[in-house]
Amino acid sequence: MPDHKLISLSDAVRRFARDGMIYASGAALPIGSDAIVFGREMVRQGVRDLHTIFHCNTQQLNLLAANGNATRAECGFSGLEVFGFANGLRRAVETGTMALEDYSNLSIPLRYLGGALNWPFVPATVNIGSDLQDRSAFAPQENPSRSKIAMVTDPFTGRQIGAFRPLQPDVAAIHVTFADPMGNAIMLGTEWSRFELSRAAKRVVLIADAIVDPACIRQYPNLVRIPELVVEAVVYWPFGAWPASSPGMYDVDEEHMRAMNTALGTAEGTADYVRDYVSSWHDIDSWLAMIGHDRLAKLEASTTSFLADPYRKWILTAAEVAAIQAEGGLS
Amino acid sequence: MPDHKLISLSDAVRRFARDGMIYASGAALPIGSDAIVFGREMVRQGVRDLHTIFHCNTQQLNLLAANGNATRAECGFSGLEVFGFANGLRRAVETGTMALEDYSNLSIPLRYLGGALNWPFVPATVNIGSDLQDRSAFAPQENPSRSKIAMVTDPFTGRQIGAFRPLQPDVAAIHVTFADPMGNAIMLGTEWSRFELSRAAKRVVLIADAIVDPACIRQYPNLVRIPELVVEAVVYWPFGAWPASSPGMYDVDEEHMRAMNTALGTAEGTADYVRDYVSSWHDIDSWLAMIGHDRLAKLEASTTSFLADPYRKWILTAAEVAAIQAEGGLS
Amino acid sequence: MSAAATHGAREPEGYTRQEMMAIATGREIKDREIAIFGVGLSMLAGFFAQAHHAPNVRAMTEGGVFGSSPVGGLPWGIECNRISTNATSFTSALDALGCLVGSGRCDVGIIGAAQVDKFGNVNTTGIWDGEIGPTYRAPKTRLTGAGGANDIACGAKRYLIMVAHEPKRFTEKVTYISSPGYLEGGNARARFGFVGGGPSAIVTTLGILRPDPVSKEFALDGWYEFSSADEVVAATGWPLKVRPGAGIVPPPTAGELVSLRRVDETGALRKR
Amino acid sequence: MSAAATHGAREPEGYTRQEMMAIATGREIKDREIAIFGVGLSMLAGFFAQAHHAPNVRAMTEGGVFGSSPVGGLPWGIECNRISTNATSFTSALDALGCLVGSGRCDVGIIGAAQVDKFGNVNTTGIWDGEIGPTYRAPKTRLTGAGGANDIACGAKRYLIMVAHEPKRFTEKVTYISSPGYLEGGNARARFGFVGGGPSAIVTTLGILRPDPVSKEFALDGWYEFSSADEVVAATGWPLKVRPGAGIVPPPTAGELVSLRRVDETGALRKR
Repeated sequence: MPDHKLISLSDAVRRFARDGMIYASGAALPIGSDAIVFGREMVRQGVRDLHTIFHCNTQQLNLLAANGNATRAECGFSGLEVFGFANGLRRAVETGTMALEDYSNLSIPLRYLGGALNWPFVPATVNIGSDLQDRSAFAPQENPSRSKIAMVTDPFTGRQIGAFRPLQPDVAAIHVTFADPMGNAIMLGTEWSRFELSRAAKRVVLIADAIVDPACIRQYPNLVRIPELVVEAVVYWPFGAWPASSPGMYDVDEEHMRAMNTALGTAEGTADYVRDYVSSWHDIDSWLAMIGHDRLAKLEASTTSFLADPYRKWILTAAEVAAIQAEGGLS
Repeated sequence: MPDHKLISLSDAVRRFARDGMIYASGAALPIGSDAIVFGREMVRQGVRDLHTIFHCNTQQLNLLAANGNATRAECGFSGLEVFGFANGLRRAVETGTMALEDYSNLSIPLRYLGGALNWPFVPATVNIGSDLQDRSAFAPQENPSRSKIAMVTDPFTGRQIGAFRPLQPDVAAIHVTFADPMGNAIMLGTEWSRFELSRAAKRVVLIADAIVDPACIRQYPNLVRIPELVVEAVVYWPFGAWPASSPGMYDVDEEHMRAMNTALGTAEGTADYVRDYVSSWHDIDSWLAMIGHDRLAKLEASTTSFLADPYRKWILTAAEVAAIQAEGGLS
Repeated sequence: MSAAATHGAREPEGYTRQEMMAIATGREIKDREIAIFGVGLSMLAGFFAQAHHAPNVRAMTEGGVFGSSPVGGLPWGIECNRISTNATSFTSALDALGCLVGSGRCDVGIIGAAQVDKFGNVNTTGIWDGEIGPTYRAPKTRLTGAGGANDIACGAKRYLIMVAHEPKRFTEKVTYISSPGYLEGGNARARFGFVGGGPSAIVTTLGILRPDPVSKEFALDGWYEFSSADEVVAATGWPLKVRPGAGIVPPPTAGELVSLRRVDETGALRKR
Repeated sequence: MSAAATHGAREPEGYTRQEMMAIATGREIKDREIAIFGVGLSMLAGFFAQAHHAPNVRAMTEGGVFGSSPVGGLPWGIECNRISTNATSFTSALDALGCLVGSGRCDVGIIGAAQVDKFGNVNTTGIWDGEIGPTYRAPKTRLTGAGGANDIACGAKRYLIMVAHEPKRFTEKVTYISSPGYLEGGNARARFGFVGGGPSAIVTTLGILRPDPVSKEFALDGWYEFSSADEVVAATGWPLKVRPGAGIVPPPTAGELVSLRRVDETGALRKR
């Protein structure tokens, strides 16, 4: 066992990402806690043919779809909330480069739960009776489809209900607010489905806004909803969810949300976006410089900042994190 | 909607307890976070014929069984861990005054989860293939029983697995470390199954070691695993889990655990116990005096105390709680 | 959603059509109810109700944000910082949409629609050229998918549909059912054992539609002071019946507008 | 559990039978494994392994206490303060026993037994006078029930059974199966699709039993320096086979005893 699990972003993608893998992320609603920087790095490294699971679409999936890295997706919601339709996803779906299988915002976490518990199926009292059940983008000939959401008979009453297929993604990149170097993690704001996903996925990589001293973890064990036991690696990456928000740490970057979504609407715009915001940095410092320090300061001035206050004294500096990362670690 | 949900212990039992109800509690392992003071009050008020659900037996069920208040129980574990067999429960089961239906420590929370989600059944990959499935104290003629844990066919593979009956108890008394006057609650230590139970039960009464200012709740919303939305009433009762422990607040009272369990082994001992420890106090002050202030101080000197430190500044004094409780509240 | 103007309707004075729709929706929410709001318009309608006549409504989001009201304007999203600033509890989607909505515990939800049909079935998934056909194919225009609306439609005791009133949105039969209303009408929901009761109203920029108690077909129950029964019928893609007793929905009171605009801090509903 | 002395065995010198059992159990646990320990003896055996040769064992309790080691002596219970003092995470039983054990993710568990039979089935529920019969009836002596042991028995990749070696505890067929071993032997577990592999060893106060790879009947694999094959066979309620290559289990090393006693701060295992 390593004495820490800190790893660079590029190493994390090199180590865990494979062409064709089932990749889960965006483990938050469209606007928050998007582990998108892992997706940016997958674009940089040219990971292909991803079968993605996004509880909700985020800018990460929007980018992976727009750039052609994802050929399949399963989602509960595929917009960008008040930022409108996700243009990259939309273009990929409408042109047929990505098949999108539709679920709902409850069925995806239930399927993660079923994967976490290793059940063969999960009872479904929602999604049945609608085209979420009857139509399948992955099995388009089935009409009505029953391989996507089957029916099962309640043995106690004889009543018919639905049955979901559990999810056990190959890799999940999960954004968290704080992690210690071993991978014990604290999330601020709704968990959305990050708890269930952290148990369902075969391998979990954390993308942490800040690394904290283990003393923080031992002071707040009830906040540690993801223990190191289920974590393979920890990537320290400040503003890793940008342009999404991270409650307690930074607000959503409204301007970039819109500009990015506009860019992803076309192949040319996507190429420009990749050039300017995916390929243009090589480490944390150049990443932060790309966003711009004035903008970072503005985004950090969040009304939610007080939520992070109890933990700030344990946050390690970038230099301290780098020093730990340089020694030992994953073999 | 009331402006607070604080209520006295005796009012809580009067308002929510009914003869014959399905009552869930002991929502922690045998040694910790036992909402036993609610059970003591039910004994005082002579609530009868309880159908109890205790994830694990605790001294509360041990008392309710010994004193004849519970005629049915469903448990995952029915001992007292290192304090041995539960003598009151044992006597009630062996003499036939209480029917005990056996499950496991996973199947009870799964059944709560199924109740919380309002599923007709819950997939079972444990308990099947053993006498937990084949034998039923509630349907003793069935051999093998299939009304307790049925079999169901996975529609995707044709494989047979089990099916649990979900639980939706009429009333749950749940011990928590902190609650605000509206019933937003923080638990320190393992939740055991208190989260699932709080959603499964039709009515939830909190037994809180301390009442905190709502500002504490808004500082730590990720710790508030039981929001007021699912809570009917809040009982402020310091050392409400005694002689069990409450992590962060007090240790287990080893001496009383043993003495109590010895007493509950006989009808006479139980009568003496009820006289001395159930009927002998009439309010919080006389309750604390009964335990003894030296003993309280010793129990409070827990190595876990640091876990409660971040929240102490928001703890309301008994006088402050009484002042809130005296005004408004549940109609 | 300003396309209603193309039907030649008058614009109201002193408030917008969108504000009328939000207020009419909010009026459907009663005090002390457990309620779930989506992002955008439905959240404004819900928090308007809380600010105006339902102070003890117990609202949550799909992500399990409890006890919160938006700070600094309309949230950008359900998990947005504007709604995370003053929450009393953060849990999860499984908790909010599962334990509290899918379970049947939630009293009322509000959802939106790209298309809605006469039985209140909602399409938010895509627009196809014609029927999908026996083999599923991607839509010509991909929309947002179901989100939590399907779960609300299956589980909430009742729910409200908010939608701009345009003929293309009000169709005899939606191409794709993202969230079930009354399906083919009558008792059709019973086939699936849904614990939820179905849509109780469709509140639009022109009026309010409610279901027939037996057939479950939606009919016109009210129009606004700036619209009319004829206008609503003309803007509806199926032969819309008018319920006995249908009439004008009271315009916003001054108090309602004050409350709404306090919630709609950034004026999202005032843009025409 | 001192009844083993009644079989006339020698007492070991410098350590107790219980200590030998805990050490022999702990030796079965490998470094880096995900492990779940019950309270009492099994927790001591597990934390001994961590203290001695498996420093990176990833231990959790049934209640979802992670990253902890006991402080101030043997915990009174799984949720006990002695194990809550230095935890890194507190979650729930559903998480620990469900997501991590029932799922098949946990490498090894340790459970106890009141009765165990030749296929490793465990009874911790009750002692009846004779068979239960076709109609269920309460036991003459009620025990603790299954607890998390059934879940470990179904889900853990393998598990260890720790039990005092007395004839009444080692029976041809247990009266009640609280936690499934190999059921009727052979492939019987496959009928129920258990993800877990079943019991890999029964470690007792007199020796170690392991299952035949095909029949799954437990046979003697080793005895201690203070016991013998004959003694183990005599203390077993079924005709116990002796495996080829069976022999003496190495006695505790000085290092093992130091580690064990550091964990067993209150000397629970030193009481004879």
